[in-house]
Amino acid sequence: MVSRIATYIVLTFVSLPLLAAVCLSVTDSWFFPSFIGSITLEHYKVLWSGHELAHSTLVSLAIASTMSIASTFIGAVISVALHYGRHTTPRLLALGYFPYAIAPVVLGSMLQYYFLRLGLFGSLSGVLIAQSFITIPFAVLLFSTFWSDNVIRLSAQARTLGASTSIVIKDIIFPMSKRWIYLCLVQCFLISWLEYGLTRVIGAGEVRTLTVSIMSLASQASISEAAVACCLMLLPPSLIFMIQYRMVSSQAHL
Amino acid sequence: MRRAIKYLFICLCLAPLLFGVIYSLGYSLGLAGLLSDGFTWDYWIGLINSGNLMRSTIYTIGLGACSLIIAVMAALVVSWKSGRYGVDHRSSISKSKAEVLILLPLLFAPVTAAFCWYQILSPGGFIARASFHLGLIHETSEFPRLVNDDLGIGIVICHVFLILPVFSYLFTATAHKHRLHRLYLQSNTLGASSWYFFKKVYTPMLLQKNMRVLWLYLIFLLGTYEVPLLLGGSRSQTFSVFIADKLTRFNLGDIPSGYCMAIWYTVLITVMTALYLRWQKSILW
Amino acid sequence: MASPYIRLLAILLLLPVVSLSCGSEVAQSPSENVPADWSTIATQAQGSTVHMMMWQGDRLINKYMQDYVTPRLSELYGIELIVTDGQGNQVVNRLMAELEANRKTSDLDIVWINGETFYQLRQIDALYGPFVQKLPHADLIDLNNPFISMDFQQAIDGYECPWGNVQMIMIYDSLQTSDLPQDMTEWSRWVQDNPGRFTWSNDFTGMTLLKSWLMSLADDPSVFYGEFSEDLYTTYSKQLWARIENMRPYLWNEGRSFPASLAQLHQLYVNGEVDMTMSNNDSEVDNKISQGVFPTTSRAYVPAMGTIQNSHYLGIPRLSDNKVGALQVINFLLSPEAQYEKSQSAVWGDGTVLDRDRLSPDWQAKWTGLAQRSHAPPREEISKRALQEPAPEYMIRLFEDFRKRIIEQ
Amino acid sequence: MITIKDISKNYGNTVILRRVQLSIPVGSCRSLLGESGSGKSTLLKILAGLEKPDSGSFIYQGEELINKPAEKRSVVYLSQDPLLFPHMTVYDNLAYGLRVRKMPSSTLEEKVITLAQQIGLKEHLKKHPHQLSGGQRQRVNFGRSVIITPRMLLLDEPFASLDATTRGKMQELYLDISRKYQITSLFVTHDVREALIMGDTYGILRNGSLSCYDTRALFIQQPDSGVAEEINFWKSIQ
Repeated sequence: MVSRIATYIVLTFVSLPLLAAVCLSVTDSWFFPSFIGSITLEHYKVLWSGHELAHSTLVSLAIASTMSIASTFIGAVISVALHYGRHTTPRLLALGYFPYAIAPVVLGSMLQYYFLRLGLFGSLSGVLIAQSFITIPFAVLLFSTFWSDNVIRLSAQARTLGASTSIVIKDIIFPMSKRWIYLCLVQCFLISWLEYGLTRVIGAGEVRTLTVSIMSLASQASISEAAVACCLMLLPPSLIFMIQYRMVSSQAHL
Repeated sequence: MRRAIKYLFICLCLAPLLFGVIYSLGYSLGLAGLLSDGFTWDYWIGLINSGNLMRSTIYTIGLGACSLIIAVMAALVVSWKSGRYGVDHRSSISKSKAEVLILLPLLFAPVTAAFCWYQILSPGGFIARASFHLGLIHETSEFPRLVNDDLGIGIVICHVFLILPVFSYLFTATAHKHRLHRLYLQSNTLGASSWYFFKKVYTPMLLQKNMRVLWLYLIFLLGTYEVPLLLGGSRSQTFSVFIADKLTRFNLGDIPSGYCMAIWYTVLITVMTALYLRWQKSILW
Repeated sequence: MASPYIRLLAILLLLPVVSLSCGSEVAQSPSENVPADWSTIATQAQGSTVHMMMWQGDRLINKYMQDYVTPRLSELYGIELIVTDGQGNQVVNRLMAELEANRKTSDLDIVWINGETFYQLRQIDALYGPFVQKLPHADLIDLNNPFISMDFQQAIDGYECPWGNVQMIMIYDSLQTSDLPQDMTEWSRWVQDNPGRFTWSNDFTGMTLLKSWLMSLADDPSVFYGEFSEDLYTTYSKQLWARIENMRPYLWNEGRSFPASLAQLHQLYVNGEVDMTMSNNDSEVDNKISQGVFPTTSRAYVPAMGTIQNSHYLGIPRLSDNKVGALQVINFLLSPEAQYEKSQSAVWGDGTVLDRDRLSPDWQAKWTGLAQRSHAPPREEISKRALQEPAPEYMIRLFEDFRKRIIEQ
Repeated sequence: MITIKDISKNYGNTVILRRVQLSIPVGSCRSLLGESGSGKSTLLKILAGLEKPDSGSFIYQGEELINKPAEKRSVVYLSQDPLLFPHMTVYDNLAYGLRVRKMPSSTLEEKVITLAQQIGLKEHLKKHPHQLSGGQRQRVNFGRSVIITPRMLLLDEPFASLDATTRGKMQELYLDISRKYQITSLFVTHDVREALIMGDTYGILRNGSLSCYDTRALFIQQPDSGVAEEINFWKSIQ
């Protein structure tokens, strides 16, 4: 009985914010003490009429997709260079933790000067470069878990059978690392999608991703619009999560 | 080619940090910046004397540690429940649904979570409204302050929300990997109660196995920005809020002290990360 | 193996130092050769792109820019206006960083500024000017009005162009509150009678209230006009802090914290946590009601002690490389057409800076027929209780001391 | 003739291989007896081109191979656990070396099927490695190496992980096939009996130094070959 109650408390705790976001996104005139104001879909409708939030969503999607693909590709290239045919020193990989550990907003503030000098401040390319400081080391770290002893020996085996490096990468490394590539694509997408600090500082308000919009809407007390933005933010991760869940459970049935 | 890529990786990891620290150091010592008049320690001395350095450090670490401890305790209970120790395996609440639900916070960006919790916890928020309708309070001022308070209760709640699923999953997986179920049965046959096992075996074992991950999360928590920005009080500021605030305040003379704090924070994080890596090394290398 | 790493590390360490030392040369501003006559300016501005940074914290203001100004500019002059978000302090931060980075040109062509932002941008010499007299529509500006020609006691000197004029108001719910405090003494009493029902935001607006209080403590508020006086500040701020200290236990959350922004204060008001909110824009109450944010019973008033009336302005960064475009845009924003549109309370409700007597009869007639706002007293009435903005140092000092003496205690 | 001269390898101060010399007539097999840690795996990796020696040469029919990359040597390394490509079928695994060499698919198919028949895996061509038994996997591994008729085959205790019966069968199969395909090989094992069964000539690797014995008699006489102990054991239980 106690355990059931505890479980329900935890489950309520984790689902409250979702409920709040959904409720607020369909409410108008949310004055105390009414629990839910008048229900309306008005805040969603404006999305179709070229509202700023629709723009933000597209910007966020574009940045996150670019980051996801580019970081995975660059991370994979670096990973191959570091690991292919040899065992890399973990010391080198350890460097990858540093940009990841520091708060993005602080990193952005400290780098603002250089971005300005290079003319990248307040531009999309600046934001992409800034985010890659986090996503590329992350991708390299993630791919480093792929290079098991078995993979290294299998590629050596293929080489002695006559396969050149490029063929080994195409025939052995690539097919075997598909799961890592998928994971890396997803994770880099999410890192970029959820990122606020660097984008705010380096984007200088000119690159308005969804997170930046939520923050500014929240500080303007435009509650309903911020809630709509929150719901939009939740969509892609939910989709990814559902696909992953499907995949895992369908594998379990095999 | 390979060597070039290797150096590229090193640059990518170190250059942003080094460049940032050098510029900040220049600024904080009066060597860079439009209003600088040459070398001075004044900004550092000022920051230390104002007590802001100590205050921010204690406040940030305190908040991080509190969030971590509460999240860990909750996650231990959750993983214990989902492991069904001492409970019939065909137990009531559908296992998969509950376990999927607990992962829900993973979908949230910190800024989303902070916004939602603000709307839930503020004196005009959902809980306050519910309390009003239940007759627990009669006006908003009777509702306890949970957001923008000096203790950072709202921040801690939001942090716990964000990291709870990670730890729950981690603990469940570790328990599974180390077959704690078997140990549990073993300990049962030796006459230990479930509680005793939870206290003396389960908790210490999981904590010990995951100490490094906890440390890493503490590092991350010291750098959160969006959550304290939206939910924090006006009296104490975490590192990142303090830095961002000083750098964009109207008083241009405040900028160097923001950079001082940025350096102090970076050094702290670098040392903590280095410790983490050394720790990892002693186990793995 | 170790030596190449060390070499690399040395390069990494040296590069930023080198780039820092390069930054110490004097920044050259781009061609100052803005043509003297307006027709050349207008021709050159045709078809260019203008970047404007402004506070985008209000839905109606954004709408005005997006749905009215931008299309009109492209229609009339083929100018593409790109508006980006940034408050006053961010504008200063941005332009300062550009100067520090020794940039040849700025990313911004127009900035929306006032008060201490203007003061600081002048301090770091980030503004282009004087330019106001170049604008054809400058003739229409009511420069005799000290509330327009002086920005925080600092003459604008043509370095920023007036855009709109507003006065601070207090907002309350007419259903809840009837006895409205008129000066600081009444306020102290009112707060004691209504414990926990009042606070102000720790930002520009909140400080403007403190400033109004500070000035009302003197018998004649006009002693605060003119340059900053340390003695004056010390004398009256001491009284101010003492009074606030007495008030503190009766403030919202017992004065232990203050909302960080006006938006948060608005939300406290909407949630019924406090009885009053405030705004630097006297049309805010009508705006917010029409957006469904404030309850329809909300009203605005100006206390008898007076509140600060001020103007907000448009400036051109010294490093802007499209000054002609910026001039054309600013000239348009000053036009009777754009000013009229902006002053309708359903659009923005921003007070005009134009002198109505100088307008053409058509425009005068149109302006007279302008629908009055319904929830705030008319502008003519409240401007009788208007105080001028004191020098920017007062604001900066109030900010600092408020943090030190009240928040951190 | 394959001639290996003066191959040395050090890791820091640790000597792994000390001036290793050896020769194998084409088409024959030299067994190499070596305990783990004797440097045998390093030697094989150097010959396969997966590691660089500090010095030495590796000459095949007068051609120096030591500086060639692994994929150009046609020297195949066969390890203890069959390293089959997990994402490919048995057929694709067997065909791999031929595909890399861009052999036309008709000849390729014929070759693969013939070989599959010879190693008894014709029925399993469509399976994936995880569906096979340990012995079957090792047969695929072996077939995959033989099919490209390499210049030399390097076997690193290939049967060590198999049970005794399978092991015997595999030894027979190997002898059979290697004769058919005229394979030159270096067979490393720590089992004396296997060394005797598989090899035409012999050698013992001790702490990085190699001694070669070109006849069975010379090999048996060596006190540390372990042959004497083996004989004594069988005698003692009679």
